[in-house]
Amino acid sequence: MTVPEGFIVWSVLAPALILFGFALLTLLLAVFQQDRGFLAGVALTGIAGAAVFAFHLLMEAQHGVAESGFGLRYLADAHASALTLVILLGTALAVLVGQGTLERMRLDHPEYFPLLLLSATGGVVMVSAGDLITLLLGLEILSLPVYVLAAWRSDLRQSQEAGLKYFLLGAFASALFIYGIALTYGAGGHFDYANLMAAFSASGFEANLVALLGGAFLLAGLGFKVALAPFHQWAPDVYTGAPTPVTTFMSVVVKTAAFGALLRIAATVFASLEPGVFGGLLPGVLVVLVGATLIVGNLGALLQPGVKRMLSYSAVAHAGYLGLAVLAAGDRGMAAAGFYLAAYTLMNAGVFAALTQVMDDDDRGDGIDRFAGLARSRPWLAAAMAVCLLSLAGIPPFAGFIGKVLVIQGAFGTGHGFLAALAILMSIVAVVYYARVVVAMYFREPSGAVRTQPSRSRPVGAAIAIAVIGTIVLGIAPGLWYTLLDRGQNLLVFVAAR
Amino acid sequence: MISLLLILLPLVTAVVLLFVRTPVAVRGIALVGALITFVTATLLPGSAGLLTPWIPGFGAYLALDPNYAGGILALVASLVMLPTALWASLRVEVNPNRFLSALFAMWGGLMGLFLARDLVLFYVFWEFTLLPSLAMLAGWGGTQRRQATLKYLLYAVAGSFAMLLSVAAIRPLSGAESYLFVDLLAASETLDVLTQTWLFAGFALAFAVKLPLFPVHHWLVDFHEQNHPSGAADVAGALYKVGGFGMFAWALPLLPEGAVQAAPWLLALGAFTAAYAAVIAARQHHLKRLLAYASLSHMGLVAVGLFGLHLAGLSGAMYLLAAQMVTTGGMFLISGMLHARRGSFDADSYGGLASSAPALAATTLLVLFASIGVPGLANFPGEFLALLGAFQASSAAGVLALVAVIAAGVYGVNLYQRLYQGPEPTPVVDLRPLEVVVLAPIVAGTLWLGLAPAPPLRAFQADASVTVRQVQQAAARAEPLAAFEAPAVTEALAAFEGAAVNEPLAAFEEVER
Amino acid sequence: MVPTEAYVALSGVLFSIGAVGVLTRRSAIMIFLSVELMLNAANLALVAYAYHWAGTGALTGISGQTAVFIILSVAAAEVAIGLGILVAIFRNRASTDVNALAEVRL
Amino acid sequence: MVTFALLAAVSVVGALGVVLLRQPIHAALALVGTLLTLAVFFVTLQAHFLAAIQVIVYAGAIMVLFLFVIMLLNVEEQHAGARPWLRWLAYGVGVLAAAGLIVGALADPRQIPDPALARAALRGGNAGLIAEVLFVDFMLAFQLVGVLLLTAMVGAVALVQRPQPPSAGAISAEAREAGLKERRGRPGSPEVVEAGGR
Repeated sequence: MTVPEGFIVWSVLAPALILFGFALLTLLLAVFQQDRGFLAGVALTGIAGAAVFAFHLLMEAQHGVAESGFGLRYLADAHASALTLVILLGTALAVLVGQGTLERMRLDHPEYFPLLLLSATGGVVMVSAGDLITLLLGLEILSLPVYVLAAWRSDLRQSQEAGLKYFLLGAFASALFIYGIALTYGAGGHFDYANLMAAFSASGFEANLVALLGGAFLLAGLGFKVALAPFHQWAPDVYTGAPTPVTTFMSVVVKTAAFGALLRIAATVFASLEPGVFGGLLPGVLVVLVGATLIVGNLGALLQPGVKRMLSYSAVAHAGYLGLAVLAAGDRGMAAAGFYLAAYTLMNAGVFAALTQVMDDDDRGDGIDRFAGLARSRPWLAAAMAVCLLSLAGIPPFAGFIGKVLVIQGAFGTGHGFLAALAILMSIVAVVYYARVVVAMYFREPSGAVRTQPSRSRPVGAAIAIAVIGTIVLGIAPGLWYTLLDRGQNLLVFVAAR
Repeated sequence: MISLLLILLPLVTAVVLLFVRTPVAVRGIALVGALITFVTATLLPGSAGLLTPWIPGFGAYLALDPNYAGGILALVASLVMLPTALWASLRVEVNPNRFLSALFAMWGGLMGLFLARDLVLFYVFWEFTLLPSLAMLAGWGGTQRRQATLKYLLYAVAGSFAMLLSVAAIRPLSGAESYLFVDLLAASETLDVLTQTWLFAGFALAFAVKLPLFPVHHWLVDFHEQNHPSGAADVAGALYKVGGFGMFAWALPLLPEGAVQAAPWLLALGAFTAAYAAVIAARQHHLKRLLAYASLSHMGLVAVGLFGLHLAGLSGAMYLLAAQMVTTGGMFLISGMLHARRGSFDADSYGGLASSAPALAATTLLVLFASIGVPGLANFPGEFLALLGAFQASSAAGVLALVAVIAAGVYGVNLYQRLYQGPEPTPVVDLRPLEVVVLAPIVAGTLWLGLAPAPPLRAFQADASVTVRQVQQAAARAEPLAAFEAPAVTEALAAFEGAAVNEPLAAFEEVER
Repeated sequence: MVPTEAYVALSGVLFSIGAVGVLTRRSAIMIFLSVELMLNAANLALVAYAYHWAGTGALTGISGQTAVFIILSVAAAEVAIGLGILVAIFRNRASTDVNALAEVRL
Repeated sequence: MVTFALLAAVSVVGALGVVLLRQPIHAALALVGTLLTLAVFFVTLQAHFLAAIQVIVYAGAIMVLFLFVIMLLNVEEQHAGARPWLRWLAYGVGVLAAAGLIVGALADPRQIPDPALARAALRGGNAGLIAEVLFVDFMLAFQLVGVLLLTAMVGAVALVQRPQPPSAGAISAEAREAGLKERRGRPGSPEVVEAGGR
């Protein structure tokens, strides 16, 4: 038994390999070199290197040369490369935020950087996976470091509880996911998407119920990761309990990776299921989940007194908007979601990065009082925060607005007008809770009881600047990014169907 | 290219102003920016538009057309913005650079709003313009500004998001090639009555908030009362009453069947708004509140003109919109000048200013008379045509709207008397040279729109005829929904069929003579 | 010969019992044990389906078994991290405190 | 068939033990029982290699680790009094899920596989056959397992090999030494405690 020729394609693995290599490098360097700045620099170099290759792959995909390797088990098409770039962006922002805040928060463990890079490697594998086993392994590589990071603060009970809770529910989600893999394999006899598609669309395919159950379990497993209601309950506690730099990473990179995988599965394997007796069941379930997520996330955020907790619920709410894109995954949903994820990564990482500057040194104190009068004491920080919040609320000319239009248009295109209307209704609710922070920053007088001098950190400032500029640029010239996603669309289906 | 420049120039000025601190530099940059922008705006008529892909694949274009009705509105708005920017640079003391920056951002946003011929682009400018107006209110408003800002924000956002839903839905549902007006227009026939009505409702909600119309106008009064006493922000706010333009440019032509269903209701609301606001305005003592209600009353007339779905009314509504930009804007500037003299907006604390400030009194009289629709001045042609359209649609609505016009005369004259006649407590300074410079464009605009209405009117009419054609086809094509009966519109159409296209204009020119 | 469906049904029962355990048990380690039960149920289903596909003549029968092999290592990695978190919490607190923290309400 | 039913009953009882037994040690042992019956099933399903792995790695190594941690932490389940509705909801969900999965499995309309064919194809699920699949089709996955195990190792080490909690972590050795000396010199002085705390 020999490996077939052309089976191993190293070039498609380049971004993941570079990330992994730099993870090992930072790990080794951390032994000798305690200088955080140096380690962060090495990590950023690795991310940049991986980004160069991912960008190259994305450009190739634009010209119709979507690469794949290992017998379609690893895909480097437009979807994969673009989301790889988004993951790298989120990781880079988290590296910067961590570099700027961990020392202040006395969390200065050098393992932060290798763990982030390892996790990002898992994320890259997830969005590029062409079969369920690869996807599972990516999911685990992504998750394990995040469990550790969430429990990072050994002195804060909240953080340890967050880590433990995240781990337990993550393991539960993995179990659901693995059972989904088993059932899908039972229905289709394969693990890779291409063969599953062929099996599911073959005439005479009868195992609809098993396949549907498999799809439902896969959806539930990934639904946990992206915090779709009713699998969202861990999210507010964990996002709030974890150290804020880690929350920055978790809320954007984990979501991007899991949605990337979910979109691909929805667009390929389960799009090929024949309607049959139970047809429409899977999308129907997703519709209910998305609707519930929109309601729970937005109303939940409305009721939170603390800003970090409010943002945690808002992260849940955004899973709902992205869920709309999954419903339209076969259509233009993948491109829409690719844009939304990029915008979301920028604005959400920006807002959490700004939050670290307002919270105090033991990573506590996110009451709205802290934001009172921020516009006067730190006008640029307040403006950056305001831009990110407005973008999250979906107000033009920021990137979040374009993302919202794209997913809502997709929802209409696939006949989910009601859900789109719900999304808009909930957006109005969202404006209220985002505006509360803006109002505090710009109208309220700083109250004497709380410290009003937020910290300043150069790396965090850089992260915020990147996030804000990106949010504005993507809002004004969305074509820069959306075109790359949209033009790669045909290739994606082509790759999966080949 | 000119159109793009017209949007970018104020925006660039806005960004530059953010980084400038010294008062002289701020004033200089604001003046230069405003002048260049205005000159660019004068080059607008007849210039070439712009059409390049913006989000390829999504079907959104950077499409700007200066030769549409919006081009004229952009020109008029620039004419009003020029003195406003100048006035603001003189009168705003706290962080003038940021205030001016917001003002210029608003200028750019408005230009985009008027010129955009792509629905997504239009929406982006629509919402973008909200931000600087919020910032001006929030940063430089009066003591109750927090409440006023929140109210404004919630009304605006609720309306806008309803429109967003319609914007996002219209292309996938109609199967249009792109979000360009022409493509949407071509594809809109494929939408059935029910879909059109729902989509129209989404647009109507947003436009009703910004028009504004009766039940959703509450933000307006607080907005004006709380804004900076210079009145500059109010002028920008008056220019931002673009709901009528949105109706004219987008909702009515694209969704004629929905328009036919909804028009009678909106017509009634518009007439009621006009009368109600005029009556309330007559009872106000706070100068800015009075102006706010007066402006609301004018907007009711705009609505009346629009929802008559009649050629004369439609073009008259647009004309009134343009004219009230000048007159309402001018009145807000004058209120700022009065406040600079007496430090109060209470109309009763003034009186007899005419003797010590005759030039100010004369200017006020001119602008105020224009505002209440005296023939020969700016508002009259628009009001006349809007009323004409209203009468042809429904005589009840017409009568109600007429009440508003009459009430306007009452409160207008009354206001002048309270401010300028009677005993004078203490003399005030007459117009300073700089103030003359500020008011000159307003006076010029008032006279221009009052004396030479035909060219802009013809332009508006050309665009309105598209809507009228659409509405006619829709009415011919579809039975009205059982739930909605539209006798007024059927009547209006019957009346329209009898009237030649140029007849209202001819009638109007006769009155002029 | 017992049909593979029976094995799958059994695995479904085991899986559901495990899921109930996750939802009802309150101590972290018990939740984790229930998750292990769920993983094993999935493995049983995979092995049963591997048999099924091999029996229908498809070439991919054995890959189901290979997947079980990989899932075993996934479980091992999870155990390493999970028990690591528990021990880390234990190290930072007095031993009597662990119960309070290890009780996680879902 | 009888053997299957018997073993299935044993495995279900073991699973119920995991969920219902109060003592974590008992629950863990019940899980070991279930794992062993699963190993028997693996044998009947022509997966001999996996059966061996199941006994050696799972029931052996992993469960021993569990037992070790249970003993180390001396975990005792305190009975959950709160939220009975959640308990009943969970039972309901469990019963529904089980019913759904049983129906899903049994309603599978496909033909029952040919045992002879299966036996021939799986060849007892021997290590060689699994290796062939593992190192060709699953080669990428195999490499990723390596990454995963390394990640787990780094994570576990990072968790456990941590500097002591921050009350001490932020203070340099000298500063602490100095602070202690001072404190010894002037016991209970608040300023000194402050200085030491920085």
